[in-house]
Amino acid sequence: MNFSNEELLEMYSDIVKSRVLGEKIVEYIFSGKIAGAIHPCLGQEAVSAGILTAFKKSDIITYGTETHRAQTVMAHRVGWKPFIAELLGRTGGCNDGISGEYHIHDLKNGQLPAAGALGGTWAEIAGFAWALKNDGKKRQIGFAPYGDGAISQGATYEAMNIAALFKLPILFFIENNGIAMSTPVENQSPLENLADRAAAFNMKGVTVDGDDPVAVAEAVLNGMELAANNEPNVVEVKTMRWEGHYVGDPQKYRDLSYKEDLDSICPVVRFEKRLIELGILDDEIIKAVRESQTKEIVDGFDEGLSQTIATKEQVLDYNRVYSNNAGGEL
Amino acid sequence: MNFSNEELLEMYSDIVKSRVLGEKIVEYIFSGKIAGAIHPCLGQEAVSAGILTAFKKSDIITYGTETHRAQTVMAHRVGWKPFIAELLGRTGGCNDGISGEYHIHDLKNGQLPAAGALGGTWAEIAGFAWALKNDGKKRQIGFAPYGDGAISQGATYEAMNIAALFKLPILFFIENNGIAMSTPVENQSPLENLADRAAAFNMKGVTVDGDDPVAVAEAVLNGMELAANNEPNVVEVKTMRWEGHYVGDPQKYRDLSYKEDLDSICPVVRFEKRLIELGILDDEIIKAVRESQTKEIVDGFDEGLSQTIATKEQVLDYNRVYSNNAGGEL
Amino acid sequence: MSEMSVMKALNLAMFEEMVADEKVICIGEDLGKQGGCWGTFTGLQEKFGENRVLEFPILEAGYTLFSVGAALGGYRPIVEFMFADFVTLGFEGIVDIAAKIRFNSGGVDSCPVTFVLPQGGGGKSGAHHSQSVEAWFANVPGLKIVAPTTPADIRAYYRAAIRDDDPTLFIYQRATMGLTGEVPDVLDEVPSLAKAGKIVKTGADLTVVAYHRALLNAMAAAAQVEEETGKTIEIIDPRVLIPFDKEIVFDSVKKTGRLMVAHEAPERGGFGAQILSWVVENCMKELKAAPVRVAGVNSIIPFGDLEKYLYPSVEDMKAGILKALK
Amino acid sequence: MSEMSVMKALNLAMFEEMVADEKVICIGEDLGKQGGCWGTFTGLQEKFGENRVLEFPILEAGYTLFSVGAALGGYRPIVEFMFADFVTLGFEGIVDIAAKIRFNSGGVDSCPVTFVLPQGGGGKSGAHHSQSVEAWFANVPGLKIVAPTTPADIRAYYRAAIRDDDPTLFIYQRATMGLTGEVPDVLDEVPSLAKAGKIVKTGADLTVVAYHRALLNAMAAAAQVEEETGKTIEIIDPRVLIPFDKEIVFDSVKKTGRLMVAHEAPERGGFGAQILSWVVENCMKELKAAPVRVAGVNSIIPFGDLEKYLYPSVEDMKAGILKALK
Ligand SMILES: Cc1ncc(C[n+]2csc(CCOP(=O)(O)OP(=O)(O)O)c2C)c(N)n1
Ligand SMILES: Cc1ncc(C[n+]2csc(CCOP(=O)(O)OP(=O)(O)O)c2C)c(N)n1
Ligand SMILES: [Mg+2]
Ligand SMILES: [Mg+2]
Repeated sequence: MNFSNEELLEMYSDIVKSRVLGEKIVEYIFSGKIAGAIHPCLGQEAVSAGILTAFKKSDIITYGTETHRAQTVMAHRVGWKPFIAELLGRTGGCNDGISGEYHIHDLKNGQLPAAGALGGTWAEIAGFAWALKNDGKKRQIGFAPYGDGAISQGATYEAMNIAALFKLPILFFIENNGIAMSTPVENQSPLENLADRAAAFNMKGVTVDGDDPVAVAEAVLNGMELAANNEPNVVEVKTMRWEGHYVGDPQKYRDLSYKEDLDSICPVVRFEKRLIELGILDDEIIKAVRESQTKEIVDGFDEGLSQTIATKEQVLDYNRVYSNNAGGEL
Repeated sequence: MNFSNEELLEMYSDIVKSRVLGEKIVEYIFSGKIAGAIHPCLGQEAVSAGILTAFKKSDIITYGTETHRAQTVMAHRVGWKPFIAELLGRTGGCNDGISGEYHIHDLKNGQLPAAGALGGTWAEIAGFAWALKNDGKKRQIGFAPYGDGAISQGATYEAMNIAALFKLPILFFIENNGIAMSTPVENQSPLENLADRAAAFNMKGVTVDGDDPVAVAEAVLNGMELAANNEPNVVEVKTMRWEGHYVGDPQKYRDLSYKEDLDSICPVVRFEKRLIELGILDDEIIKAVRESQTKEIVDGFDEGLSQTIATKEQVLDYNRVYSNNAGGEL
Repeated sequence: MSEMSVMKALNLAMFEEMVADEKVICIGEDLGKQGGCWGTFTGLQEKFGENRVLEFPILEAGYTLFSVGAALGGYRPIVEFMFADFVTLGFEGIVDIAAKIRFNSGGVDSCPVTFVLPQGGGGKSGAHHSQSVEAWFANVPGLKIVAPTTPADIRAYYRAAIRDDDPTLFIYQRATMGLTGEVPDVLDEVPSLAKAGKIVKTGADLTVVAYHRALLNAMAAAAQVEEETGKTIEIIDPRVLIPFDKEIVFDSVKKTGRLMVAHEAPERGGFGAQILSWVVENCMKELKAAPVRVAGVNSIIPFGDLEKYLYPSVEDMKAGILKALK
Repeated sequence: MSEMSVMKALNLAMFEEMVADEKVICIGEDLGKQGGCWGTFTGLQEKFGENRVLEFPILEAGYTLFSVGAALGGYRPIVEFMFADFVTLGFEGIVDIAAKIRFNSGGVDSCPVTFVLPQGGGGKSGAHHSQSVEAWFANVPGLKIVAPTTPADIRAYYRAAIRDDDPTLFIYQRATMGLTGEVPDVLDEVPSLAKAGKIVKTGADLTVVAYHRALLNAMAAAAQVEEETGKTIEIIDPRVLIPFDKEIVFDSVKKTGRLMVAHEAPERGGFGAQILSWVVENCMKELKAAPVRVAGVNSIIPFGDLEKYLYPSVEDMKAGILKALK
């Protein structure tokens, strides 16, 4: 384990932040303050914490999208306040609260456009990664994540093929939470480890425990390093979705007995135990981290909610649709 | 080698037939009697001969499309005269000379609709194979061939995924002639053997010498047997395209030095030598086979050319487009 | 008769057709235990089994093509795209393959697939989950496009679409999933897709042709205008866009001398232009004023409540009616 | 000025833009040693290298999406679909992704990709190699559609499309690849895509709006009718369909009082309906007779010479003109 105590504590802070964000999203949706069907990350916090740790530790710059459950990573990229405001549909959002969390997009901060339709972003990021390479930008890569369901789309294979042929600096990341909406991963792909697909493109692929933020961080760091050397590769992390597909999903399609003892499968609890064993964490720090993270997020929501909502004129702004006067009328 | 002398002789007859058909297509295109850009099979005759042998020897019934260079297999399915007439755009064609060779379609004879756009037919055949299985039709399978270029399309992976998940009776067949239009296979896929893609779907895949009709026939027979046991699988055959992508293609993109000694790479010559060594073939039979095959094909062309061309009324027949009166006007 | 929601009507139609014809199968994502993303498949897999309600991985292109193969194999697939927007991925299968099967087979083999497209706004889910797609397919011969609105019509025309031997897009408006209405307990006869237009309300001064949410909004606006002006407005729900019931519209316009066409899809390049053209080509002499279109803004759909600025409201319909009446 | 074919004009336009802007790149199949399936890329890879002319495997969906990523990375990709029909595979990338980039970025990031679509009949290659696709995209806000015909216009408007910062479909008619015409040696100014309509020929009795092969056929037919009737016909080539130059058409119709619209795509749901609608909505008073559309048959395209029955011929144009003049 190549992480200092400080790094481990920050990792802890990030896993808690993901947990709190997930809980708050659920809360704010139930209280009607967030529109649309948002996909909560509960149960998968170690994935985001691992990714964030890797991003912070490495000197490699990433440009990418995130899976729709990695809101913590989106927020890290575009800034917490602009992220939360976008989620709330407020003008302080990174796109004025008009595009929404589904379409988060902030190129200057490395956030490539998120898509509501699944399947296309891997190939899109491949194009961006090609541009990075062609511009001679060293140690800059494309980061292309998807869930276990999204990678069934044909274009994801096409993207891997392109990446392998053009030797693009890109890391394909599979967040395998075992389920896609209501469909278990066994009904999506006939593979034990989804990273094995990499072999079909002569690429390396690894599968690690996605509930261990350290394992995730290490795998992502390795993958980023390979990518930075123009060796596209695949990292799969295995985790578990606790909540429904969307907030409020009754999950009738699924055996919910795991809910009886969430602590036993909780990546936050597990990481806490490990850090306590290592002597890095104690109850006091646990409490303090939880409080500070909660405060930051609640403040963000409060600030977001205090902002205006875009006007009709802003929404129907011609310049938002076309770059010049040759577009035809809206 | 599990083939009787009679079978080997018939295989020989088929390889010659493919050669003659290829030559005649080139000839009739240059003399303006065939419209459209037809893709000649010259150099790849062993593939068609091997497939035909397998089809004839097995009791398994196949439903499939063919690659656009396997005209011999199409003709075998729909009948030689209807095939040639369709190629010539004559009313005796299997679709009245209206759909054309690009869209050959004759379900009762196992010929699933050929598509001009590459990429979709594997998944389409998977649906047909599902129907066969669901109907409890034993020893009936889908036969899904594509070239080394066409399999770059995303839907081909989707088809393999579907086949593996639903355990469909289907054989995916890759006719790898090393080139797609002007693009060498190395620029299509980063794999030495394209059959290795099968592993990404937990399927078996084999690669054999496509210039040896016996090897092709054996591989296809094995693959058909697996498929009939609901084990979808991939067979790749490696061959070489002699002519251009289409008849008349100057092939400026390619080193043409192989043309200096075609006999040394000719699958027909090679098979002849082998059969002569085995004592099955002699100059007399060679001559007789060539003559009878040429006659059959030339007669077919003559008969085709003696037929009428579809009228405007036939082409614009409402019933050709819609199944009932609820279609709107043509 | 019983009161029923659009959602229940969709479910009922599939249930009835699956009972009537064992070759009817369902294809799509999450159709099993979840009963489909919208609940419209509830109970079907339980009742008819996994071989009739096929739950697929997320590969719209693949299962669109698969459905054509299954159709050639004698089945009658219903293929759901979770959101109509995702039909972009099935475009090749529908446009290049399904639409051309019958023609290329020489009129021998039909392709009886029903592609189900829940479309339009109301869900507040932004640019990729709110589009209206009918015009993307309207220039593709070989396809039929069915677009009913009320629960009773949804039940009847969904069944008609499934029964029809040609590839058919069955498009309904997702926002009206909860709309309720009277639905006959038994459908005496599954209607033909031809001549499907229906005069929802008679009137003398203006003909309005509209479907889906635009129909509902136009009806509300018409009531207001009638109240305020004393004019009467005839409203026609085409229910099927291809084949379009031209005669019912021509007859109405010949009577009223005026036309308004409304839909939720963007105005430019929308199907309303086709309806307007047919009317002008055939009723020019009878037209007393320029026909009017009321449709969606030619822009991208934003997330959340803001989507309302994109779709034609009751007020927009009212303005359109008043303009058409001038 | 020099005499040049459409094919050469396409090549020249790309050459000029690649010289003018090193961020212009080409993406597609067989673009390298073969110079593209149609020879239009001849010499470009040799001159500009493999990093500017990227030869891709056969994966249209993938490279459509790739081009959007490259555009976000600062490049200006030209993406060729070998046949316009294959754009079915790029539909998601164009409609769901490219068209919405700018909007979802809050108007910050443009998506300057040019999708090149050689379309229509003439090649005799049947149902998957002969379609006209403009109407499939006309209801998708965020896209522009450019459709010039003559070599000089192709050169100028191809350059304009490449330069335009928004995603643009550049559609040309494959059958006219060999059409020749005078092309200026230097293009003084790359035109804007706005107000692109051009009066090809003035006249007083009828306005004809047509593009591509339909334009050529309409011109031939118009000459015959003028000869035979003594009437004069004004012919407008819109050159760009979105944004459409409405004013030039309205002005003409206000003068002539009559309209015919022609294209090769099927009539039902074609872009002609949109043009007709705009005219009727704006020039109703001036119209002396019902406008007329002349377009392709609403059917599937057969193989070989038989395709001629699908596309509007000079005779069809003549009949349309005479009808519009009635
Ligand atoms: C093209 C397309 N098809 C279907 C959907 C609907 N959909 C959204 S998320 C989802 C499941 C995705 O599963 P997975 O990739 O495993 O991600 P997870 O939700 O588990 O994080 C589906 C089917 C979509 N958004 N786009
Ligand atoms: C979707 C699509 N893209 C491109 C083409 C044009 N095209 C026809 S054949 C061909 C090459 C196919 O190569 P391969 O699969 O290796 O078959 P081969 O010609 O070598 O037999 C191409 C690019 C097409 N028909 N469809
Ligand atoms: Mg998942
Ligand atoms: Mg090949």
